[in-house]
Amino acid sequence: MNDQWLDGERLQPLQLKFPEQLEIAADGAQAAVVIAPPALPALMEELRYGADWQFSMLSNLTAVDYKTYFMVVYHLYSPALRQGIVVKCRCEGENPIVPSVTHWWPAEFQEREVYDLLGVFFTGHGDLRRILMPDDYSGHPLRKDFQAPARAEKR
Amino acid sequence: MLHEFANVGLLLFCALLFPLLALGTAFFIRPKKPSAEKAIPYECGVDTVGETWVQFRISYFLYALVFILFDIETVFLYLWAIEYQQLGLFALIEMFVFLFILLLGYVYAWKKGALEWK
Amino acid sequence: MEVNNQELEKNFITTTVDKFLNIARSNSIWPLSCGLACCSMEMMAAAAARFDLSRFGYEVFRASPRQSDLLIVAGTLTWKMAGPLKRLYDQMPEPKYVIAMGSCANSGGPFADSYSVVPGVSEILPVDVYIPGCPPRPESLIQGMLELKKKIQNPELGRKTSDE
Amino acid sequence: MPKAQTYILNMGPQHPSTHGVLQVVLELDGEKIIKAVPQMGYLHRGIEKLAESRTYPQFIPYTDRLDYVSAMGNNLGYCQTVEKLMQIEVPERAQYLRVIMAELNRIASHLLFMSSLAIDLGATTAMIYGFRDREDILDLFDMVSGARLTYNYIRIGGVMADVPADFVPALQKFIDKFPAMMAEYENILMGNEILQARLKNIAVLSGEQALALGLTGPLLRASGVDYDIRKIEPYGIYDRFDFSVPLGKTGDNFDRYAVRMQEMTESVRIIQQAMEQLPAGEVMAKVPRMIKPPAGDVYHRIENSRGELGYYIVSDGTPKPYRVHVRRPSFINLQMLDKVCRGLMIADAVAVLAVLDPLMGEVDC
Repeated sequence: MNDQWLDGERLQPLQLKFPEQLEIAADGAQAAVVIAPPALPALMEELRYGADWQFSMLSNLTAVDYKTYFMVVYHLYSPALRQGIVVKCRCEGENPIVPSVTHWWPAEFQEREVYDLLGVFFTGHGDLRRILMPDDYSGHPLRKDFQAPARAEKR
Repeated sequence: MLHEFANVGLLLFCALLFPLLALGTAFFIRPKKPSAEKAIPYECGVDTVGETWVQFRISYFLYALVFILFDIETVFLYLWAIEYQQLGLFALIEMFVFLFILLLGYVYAWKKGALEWK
Repeated sequence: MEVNNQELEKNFITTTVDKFLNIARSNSIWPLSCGLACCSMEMMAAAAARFDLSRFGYEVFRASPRQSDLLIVAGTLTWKMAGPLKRLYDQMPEPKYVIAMGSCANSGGPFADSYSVVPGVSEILPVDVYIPGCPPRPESLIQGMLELKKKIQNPELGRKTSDE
Repeated sequence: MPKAQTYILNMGPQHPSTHGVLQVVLELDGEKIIKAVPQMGYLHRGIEKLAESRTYPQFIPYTDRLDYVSAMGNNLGYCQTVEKLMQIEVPERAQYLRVIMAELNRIASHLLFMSSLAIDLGATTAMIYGFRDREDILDLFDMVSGARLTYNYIRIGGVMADVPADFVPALQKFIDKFPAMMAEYENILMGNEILQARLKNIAVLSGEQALALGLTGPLLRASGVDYDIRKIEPYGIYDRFDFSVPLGKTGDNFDRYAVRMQEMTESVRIIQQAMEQLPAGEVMAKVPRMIKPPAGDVYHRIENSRGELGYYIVSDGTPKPYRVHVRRPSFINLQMLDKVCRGLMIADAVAVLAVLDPLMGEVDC
């Protein structure tokens, strides 16, 4: 079955367009484009409206806590060209800040969920607050160093 | 003549007796345990937000008015329906005139838009 | 004329008012429609055509706690929903009963070690009947309701849930 | 004349028409809705956190409890993601059984959708009909996996066990009965003027608006956008079956209902073809006893009954996944609720919720 998710060499044009900020990680089962937060909006603009990309749908947006850094992962899909791409945004440190992509795709709820469960702050989101946990909840459950509060406090 | 009204009085008494009997026995039998949480207004399990005594729209009131109008009309029809056999042709025509007048009222309300919800 | 007790015994039932009321209550329990998770699907299936709760008089699912006397906790209870559920229980008029349906309500079930799940409804509500299963089949929900019926008819069977 | 004030009403966690524990905070001006903000999380069990302390096969029962009305679809999505990670080749017979089970579950899910829509709009008879026919499908699943709702039938590398001998005849009997069933629903619901009056031309969304709200699945196809992952990015063996994807014309509530009903007929066509081509052979690939995928991450998605269901698994080579994220269609489809309900009346908001068909296990994950 032809894999519609772009692999290493089909991502080369992006490497040429963003030479130093962008690197291609093609080792795992799915190749991905890794970028730093500041350069994210430019890349997203290109992927959204670029002629040979046309990624008009954001399929999935999530984040992974790799203990020393966070990786915010975007899976974009283009029904027109039937191709998909994995964009990873690597941000260091304790509370990462990533530009929001709600300008290009409808990602309000997914970004609010990532903020709620992992504590990744999305600038320019407009209504970033907790979506699943109670509003007065402290801590972000999906972080690796998360300690579930003692039962008494939970009541 | 007086005993005619006795029947109405008896009917009224029985009509009152049934609800009082039902609610009365329930009042005596059921366990009474009032508590603060039980008195809080029920809103799907969460607190009410904002004040609940607000000026709501006039259309609720208009809708109720139009309903009551035609509800009373039916009450009159009941009385007429009971004595339908004994009353002559005159009552029949009389009732249709009554219905026609109310039909005019209905068309007027409809045209004025009292039935659409604004 | 000498009265034959046997004959009388056969034709009359002597009972106390409470026993009579309990029989009436136990045959017409109105559950509160408060389904939380997968167990609510089986609760609806029990109320629908094939397993038909109305054979026992329990099919009237009321939407408001004011008119219901049984709270079926059907699904996983999270800490966020614990407050509203406790309030729903408090707002139900006496006599009220609680059925914990499914292993999530009994003890947290597969999510017992989660950070946001109440490990068992008995943490916040006095529970009358526990129904095992994940989700329990409609037949076991009906059996649970019949257990509750037995419990209502002879209250000395179960421990005192509330100081009636 | 003092201006009528708006007030805030909680269509709260415990409400007959919110399909579970969803809270919609309505700001109302009389009957008109000004704002409808959904509040979620009342059923958030933290399944993604639990995944990190379960091995790969142990997590399959948790996927049953995400969208607990189409559990086969969840199993399928998760297992295919792990197979993609470990490059496992699933035997033919298992592929066909998976398609049959997934499509049967889609029909059961749509039947439940129709029943809850009917009872939300007051047609209790249609609900009883819907549940009665759904029970036949649950009997088939009971015969195959022993459970009615949480099957745990599709496993990594194939399926749990082969179907019993009398499964195919029972399935054929259900398929033969299906057209009469659909005609009955046509008669009760589709042709019912009250239902049409309640659903037609309400909450209209054009194709672009639907895409701009992130909708997928029947909600997107009701607005005329031809996007079905079984066709666009065929997974498993879906490219071997010929079926059409029903699209809506006006994108109103009635189309969202009609599209799902036509999808049921398409699913029956798929099951029919899959049953004819069902090969013999074993049903489970050679899978190592302890499943340890190579380090790396993969995203795979399928077309579940409520939309695009995706699994993103990050593995670090140990038997337990490092991170599992589930892209849940109902969660993202709820973005439509606020925008669509503005200006409608409360009764229409109930119809929108019924047609949006959020499933709280999937929304709150």
